[in-house]
Amino acid sequence: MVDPIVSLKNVKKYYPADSGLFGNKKKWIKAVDGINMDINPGETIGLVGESGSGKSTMGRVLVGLEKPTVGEVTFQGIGIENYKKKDLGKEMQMIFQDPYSSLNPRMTTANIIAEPLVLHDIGTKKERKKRVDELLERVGLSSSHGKRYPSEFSGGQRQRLGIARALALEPKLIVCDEPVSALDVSIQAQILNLLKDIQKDMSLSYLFIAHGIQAVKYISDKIAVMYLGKVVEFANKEDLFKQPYHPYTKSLLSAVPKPDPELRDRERIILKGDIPSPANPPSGCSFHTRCPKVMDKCKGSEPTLEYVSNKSMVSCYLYEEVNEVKESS
Amino acid sequence: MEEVESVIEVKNLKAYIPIDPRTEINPVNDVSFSINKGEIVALVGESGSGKSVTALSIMGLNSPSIKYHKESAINFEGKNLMGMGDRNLRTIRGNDISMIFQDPMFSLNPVHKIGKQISEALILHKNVIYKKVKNEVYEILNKVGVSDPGRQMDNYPHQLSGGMRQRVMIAMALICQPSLLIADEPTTALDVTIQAQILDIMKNLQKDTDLSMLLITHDLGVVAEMADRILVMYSGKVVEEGDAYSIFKQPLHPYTEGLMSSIPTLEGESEEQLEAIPGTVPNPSELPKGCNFYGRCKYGTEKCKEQEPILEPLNGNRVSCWYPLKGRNDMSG
Amino acid sequence: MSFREIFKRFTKHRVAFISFIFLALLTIVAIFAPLITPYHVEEQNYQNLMASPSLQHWLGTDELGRDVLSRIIMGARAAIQAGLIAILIPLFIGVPLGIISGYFGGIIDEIFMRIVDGIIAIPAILLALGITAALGVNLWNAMIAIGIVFTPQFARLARGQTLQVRSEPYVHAAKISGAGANWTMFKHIIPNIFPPIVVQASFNISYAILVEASLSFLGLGAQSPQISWGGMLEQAYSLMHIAPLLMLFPGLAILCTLLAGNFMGDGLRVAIDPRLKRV
Amino acid sequence: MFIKFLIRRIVYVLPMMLITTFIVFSFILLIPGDPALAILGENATEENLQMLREQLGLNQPVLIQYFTWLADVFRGDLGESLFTGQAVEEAVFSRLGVTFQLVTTSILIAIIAGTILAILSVLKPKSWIDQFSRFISTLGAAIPNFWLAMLLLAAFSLALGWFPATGFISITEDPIGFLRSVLLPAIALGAVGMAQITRHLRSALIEVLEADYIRTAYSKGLNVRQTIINHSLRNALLPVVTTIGILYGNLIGATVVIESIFAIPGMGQLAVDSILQRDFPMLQGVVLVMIVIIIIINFATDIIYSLLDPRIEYD
Amino acid sequence: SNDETTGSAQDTESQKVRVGFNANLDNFDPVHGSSGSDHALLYPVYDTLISFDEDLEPEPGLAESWEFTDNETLQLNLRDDVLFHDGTPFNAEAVKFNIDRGISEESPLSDLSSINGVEIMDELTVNLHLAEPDSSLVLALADRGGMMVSPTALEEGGDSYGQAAVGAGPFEVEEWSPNDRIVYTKFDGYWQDDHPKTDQLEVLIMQDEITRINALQNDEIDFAYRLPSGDIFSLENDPSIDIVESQAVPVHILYLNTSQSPFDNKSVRRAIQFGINREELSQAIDYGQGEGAYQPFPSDYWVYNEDLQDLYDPDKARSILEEEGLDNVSVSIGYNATAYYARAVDVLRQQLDDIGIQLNTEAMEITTATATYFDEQSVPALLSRWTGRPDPHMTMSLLFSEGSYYNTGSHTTEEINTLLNEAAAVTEDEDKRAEIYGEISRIAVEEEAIMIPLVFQPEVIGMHNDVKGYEGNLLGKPRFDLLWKES
Ligand SMILES: Nc1ncnc2c1ncn2[C@@H]1O[C@H](COP(=O)(O)OP(=O)(O)OP(=O)(O)O)[C@@H](O)[C@H]1O
Ligand SMILES: Nc1ncnc2c1ncn2[C@@H]1O[C@H](COP(=O)(O)OP(=O)(O)OP(=O)(O)O)[C@@H](O)[C@H]1O
Ligand SMILES: [Mg+2]
Ligand SMILES: [Mg+2]
Repeated sequence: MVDPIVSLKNVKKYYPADSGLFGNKKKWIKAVDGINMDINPGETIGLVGESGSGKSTMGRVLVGLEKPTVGEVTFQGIGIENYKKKDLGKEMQMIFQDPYSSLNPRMTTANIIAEPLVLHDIGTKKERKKRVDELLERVGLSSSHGKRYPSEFSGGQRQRLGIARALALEPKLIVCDEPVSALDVSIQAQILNLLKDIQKDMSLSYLFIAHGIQAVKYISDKIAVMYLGKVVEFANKEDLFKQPYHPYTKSLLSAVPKPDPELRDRERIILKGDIPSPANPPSGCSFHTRCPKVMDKCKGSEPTLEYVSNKSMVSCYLYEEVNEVKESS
Repeated sequence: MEEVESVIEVKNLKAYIPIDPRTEINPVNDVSFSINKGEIVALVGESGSGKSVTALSIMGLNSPSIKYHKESAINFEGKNLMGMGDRNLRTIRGNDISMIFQDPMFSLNPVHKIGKQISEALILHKNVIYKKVKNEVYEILNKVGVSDPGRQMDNYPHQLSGGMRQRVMIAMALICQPSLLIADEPTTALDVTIQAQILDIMKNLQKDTDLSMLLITHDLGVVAEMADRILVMYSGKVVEEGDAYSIFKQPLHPYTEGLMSSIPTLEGESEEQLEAIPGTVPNPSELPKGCNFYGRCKYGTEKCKEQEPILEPLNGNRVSCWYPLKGRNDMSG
Repeated sequence: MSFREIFKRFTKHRVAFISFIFLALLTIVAIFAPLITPYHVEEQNYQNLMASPSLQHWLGTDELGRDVLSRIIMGARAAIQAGLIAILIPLFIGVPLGIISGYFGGIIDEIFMRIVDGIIAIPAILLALGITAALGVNLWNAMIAIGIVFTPQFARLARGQTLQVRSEPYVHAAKISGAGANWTMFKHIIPNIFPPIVVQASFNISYAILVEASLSFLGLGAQSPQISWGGMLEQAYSLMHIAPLLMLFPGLAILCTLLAGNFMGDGLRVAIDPRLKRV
Repeated sequence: MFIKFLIRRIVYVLPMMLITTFIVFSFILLIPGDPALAILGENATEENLQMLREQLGLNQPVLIQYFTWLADVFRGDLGESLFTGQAVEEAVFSRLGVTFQLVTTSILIAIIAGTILAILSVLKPKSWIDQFSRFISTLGAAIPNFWLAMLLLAAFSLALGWFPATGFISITEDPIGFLRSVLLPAIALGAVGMAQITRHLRSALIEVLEADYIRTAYSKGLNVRQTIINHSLRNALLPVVTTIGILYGNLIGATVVIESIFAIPGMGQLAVDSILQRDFPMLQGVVLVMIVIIIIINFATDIIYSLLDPRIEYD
Repeated sequence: SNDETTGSAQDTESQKVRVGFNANLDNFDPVHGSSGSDHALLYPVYDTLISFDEDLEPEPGLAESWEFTDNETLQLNLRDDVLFHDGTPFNAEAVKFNIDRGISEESPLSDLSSINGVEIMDELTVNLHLAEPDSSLVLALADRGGMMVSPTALEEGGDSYGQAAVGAGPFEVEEWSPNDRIVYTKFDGYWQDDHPKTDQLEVLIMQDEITRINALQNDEIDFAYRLPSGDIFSLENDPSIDIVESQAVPVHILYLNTSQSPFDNKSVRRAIQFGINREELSQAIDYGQGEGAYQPFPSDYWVYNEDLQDLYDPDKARSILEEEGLDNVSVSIGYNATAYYARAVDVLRQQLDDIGIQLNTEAMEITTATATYFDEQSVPALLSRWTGRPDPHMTMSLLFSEGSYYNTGSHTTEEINTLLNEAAAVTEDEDKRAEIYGEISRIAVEEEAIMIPLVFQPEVIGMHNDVKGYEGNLLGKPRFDLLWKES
């Protein structure tokens, strides 16, 4: 068993929602509320969940853009707060959702891509230029693109530039925050293929965030399903799709429209109601307000993330007995 | 085959934006189709392919910078909407044809209560006052699955969730019992589980009222769930048209095929590589001479480069390709 | 968007570009004023007081028989100087303070913004008046006063813009790669908050000219022998019943300059903000 | 909720007021020219000066002076004029009414004219009326208010005699006389406001008219007029409301020049006189009251804002 | 209540005269005011012990007659049956109270400093005992020091007396809004039966001269005091307006600090004295309406020295400088930043440039100007106005005696000193006084150039032609109580 390159230990990130009358903070948005997770070298973890469930926040905490309110993120066993900001950048990078605002509009693409190299004092000017050209070619652009400004590129091309920048320092982990959501279907596939290729070449780890589950399925090894700041199910991709356990996961999978008209009359789980606000999450299991299988117990206290089978971890009282049985046997 | 009544018929719709006296951009280029009573027709295609412009042409709501070539015609209940003045068009808008838009967040006026907004079309077209129509508003909200409609009517849009807002949009569009509903990407901004709720509601309402619907989306999954018939658009043109079942079984146009294979499916083992369509949509101001898809098409030939294909019937569907896939498969097989 | 592109877009905006040319010419005229004026600005002629426009004196003569055209040309100097200097102070003091305050936030930002709020609450012309009263009455001090008046506005603008840019993903990307405060500020924040500040500055240049004119009109701005349009108007006002024409040309000079300045500002804004294309 | 909102506003505003008044206070002391000297004039012997300074409390450290003043303010006592001995609050309030009426009138003129121009302009973009209103608004922003005042005065009151050239009549005394006396100065003062409101409202309207919900409104069958009135104006007024708050402050400042041209006994004149005379308590009082007014106006605009925009809540 | 009176003013017999005036009044306490310009606002309320006529000759006031019983005693015989506004009788007691107050330690007044004590002879007679002979005392009693305030009111008012005004003058103050307006109403108990002729007097403070013209033209005031000289031309054509132009003692001068460089050098001062063309200056700034000043007194005044008529001699100025080897002289002056002085400065700069003196000017607002020149003495010269005094002796000694506030460098000569003392003792013989003051003027201006007199600006009064009763005076401090309107 390899050591994880990154682990999150009970990570929480709360944002103040209301600064109160005299600055006494009263309400908190629990964007991320107690997450434990390991990411192994070369592995891709997909993170899905509804909008506002805390996916991006988790990504930002992971790369050190934000300090967790509670808990710890360790990189190769050492807490990231012990790294110099700069050194951390060599290990972890991020690709952003919006291909428009993630590139400085006043820098040439060559400068954008070279920026991490300059910041880390890598190579001479000439060497850096060579490296930039290589990177441009690696992501499917040509070195002549280097002189242009981001505004002269299409969304898909910009996303490639973002990838090239993230690759510049040859990091070990890249957090991809919905890198394809803003793109057209046909372009999405190009980018997903590119990411997958690169991973193969460079044995990278990805934390791949998306709220469309298809893309996640295509690229991930393991998938974490988030709901209101918590991971409610975590499993290998195959296992998750073969046997989803959490009612939320089930409904999520069943809600995804199938591109086959023959299937349109299948049974689907259609949830009632909306996702509650993270500033005011329900008591107990946060899914209980929408859960088709809600029990009294769910409203009282929170279930914890436990293994149900050998492979899948679920946070749901429906499987408590399974666990108990397992434990007792 | 029994004679079906068509609700709307779009004929040779060609929109242009003059750039300078000699050049123009055609966001929609010679598009023809019709929608039958009680039918859901889906319009799919990449961003910028002209879906919204087509829809807004029917409503007469394109920005004034967009003009139409004179052969364009949109026939609705025996009248040509294209030639109709704005005054007459207004009596149809919201009353006989209504529309819902992509982003429910921005499509509702933030400063008015939703009850007022829903009733507005009714008040306008039926010449009544708000008090009189409160009941109808209540009913329609109930129908689109809004819980506690009485209270929600007095709320402002910002107090509602995204899904609720889209329900309100639907209620607003349907309050005058139109015969045609145009839905421009009604669920793109929503989460999957909410999308499922909304699609479900739309489908049920459509069945109940025998509504005709033009559903615009770029999500083939949604198309497969909803549509009776599909129109595939690519850079301003319809490249393929046909009934949903046959298109999904056997797409005729390479672009349609490409679209289908670029979505990762949830079923089965995951592929090693997605079949992406290489390249990007051509810039509308510098379209190639021949087929617009030439250059991204893996089957492209010299002929495709030189000559523009036209939309021709094939196996009951229509396709605009020199080498439709069906034909190809037939030949090879 | 590159600066070249902005300039290209700007030149397409016809009125703005013409205004720009006008202001550029005005600046050149101001620089070479002593060489250009048809008469010496101090040349007095008591035989020809407050004369109407004529072939000799295109815009007539003033209360001491001096050539009005020459004095208006010379007055452009004070105007341009006032505009430029008054803008340099906020640019070099207000903007950096705003950037630092916005970038680092926290308690310093709190205190700083309260002070800015406080100063902004004092009506601008009163503040300028007080400052000139404190520093002494002349053009230079008036310009400093106007500069001080503008400083909190620019600090606030710079701060707001910094807050916005600071949370752009591209700044996050740089931070992840190890960019420190200096790097972020110079490579990312300053270039991106620069355009709105330039736009604001171009409007404020005209506003500075206006405030300078107001102060001079109140007798607290430029002073003889320094010629300023506001000062000319002060004289003209005191002679409004005997020589009403005197108040026409200096007023028009201010008006045209301000119009040009505002048109240019509009053009710049449109050029910089692609969303405003159709406005 | 509202009470809490109010308290929070006050908590926010209080330090700002302290800072502002302290700035003004210390600033005043930087202004050369000893008020004691100004009062005594040629009789200023060293002894007399010393005595007077002591009497006026001018020889104490700034901070002590400031806090003494502040304590008095909390007791509702703004001090006395160094020259006339008049109670500052009395002087200021007698003039406040004048300035308030003047500025409010000019703001109203600006709002009405600006709104009409902006609506006309967006109704028919690029038409002559649009061009005209844009030109007027640019012109309004570029025309020096004192020059405009001079021109208006020369034309409408001296040449044509339609309006009085000097003085002010309170609205409570004689509404017609008030209108006649206030119109020219209010226009001179309000031109820039009109320009700003036209500009802001116009661009806000254009922006709003591009919003998705306008398309929704059209899709219901509303015509342009209905759409603008029911769906755009209120939304577009939102940013303008904030402009008006700021504008009010600017116009209060601008009265300094306009009041002197039209010989209107308002706060602007009082402010200038007290700066020039070094009547520090008076100046301090004027500035304090101006700031309080500006704060109140901003507060009012906030409330109007929250009435117009249901998204704003008091907490 | 206010609009009732204004409203009824039109339709009943009661009459109101509206005056536009240029200066603010700080304080109604005559002893505490400092400005030279607020007398006109005090006169309607306060009668003075002694009055003066157009030519500044003393006239009976509250004192029916007076007499120097010896060189050091001035006896005043008071008018009978005079009441203050509050009913307090005016008598010797009241005079003593007022004079004592004027000469007390705390009093900032300096005109009465020669008085040692006041002796009540009987109910209506007082003797003023002097420390030294003082020929200026009579007219000093026509100034602030002679304004009689009700002792009762003073005792009641204490420190805050200046807010109210209780005198024995023809009007009572009905409303005072500082820096805006003063409304006076007729005092029914005034000792003179046919005075005043108007029921109400409203003085609007309009510091800006243009607004005074505007208001006059638009019939918002009936009477405008002190209009810009040039506007004589513009108002001449208006048939409803009368213009009265007169001479007065206030004079624009260049104060020089004779203890500071370069004005410690007499040659520089004299060069300037001879280098300035007053006629041209007056032409330029007053459009030929005023009078060039070569001494502190205007030509209509009895102390005018006929021999000091024209000092302009640029050649002489140049040669003075040349003799001393003074080239590249540059002098700095401060001036009050008004349009009028700005014009003057432009002319002076040209003229001095002509004789080889470079003039640097520094504009200041009025308070700064006074403070920096007189008190801080940080500018060596000031272009400003001498507001004039009722008696020439006051002017002479304030401007030229050693240690006087207005003689900033305190430069004087033995001769001037002697002459001043001599003149102080001459209480009766006017010709003799005129001769002495003429000589002092000559020495101080021509020889020593202690200050540079520039121009007498004309006193221009504009009024609607139904306004009657105006009498100008050389002091330039008009008596508004005389005005009335012909119906
Ligand atoms: N800087 C912040 N300050 C306050 N609240 C924040 C901040 N960032 C995120 N939040 C809140 O935290 C919650 C989680 O946000 P996050 O962006 O992580 O969600 P997400 O799962 O990435 O959603 P999406 O799919 O829409 O990107 C949201 O309710 C959001 O409003
Ligand atoms: N008002 C307009 N002015 C100029 N160009 C326009 C205008 N409206 C649309 N276009 C252009 O017309 C083309 C078609 O646009 P349309 O909005 O119909 O695309 P779409 O298929 O709806 O795309 P999306 O999926 O992004 O909504 C695009 O190239 C677009 O840039
Ligand atoms: Mg996110
Ligand atoms: Mg669209």
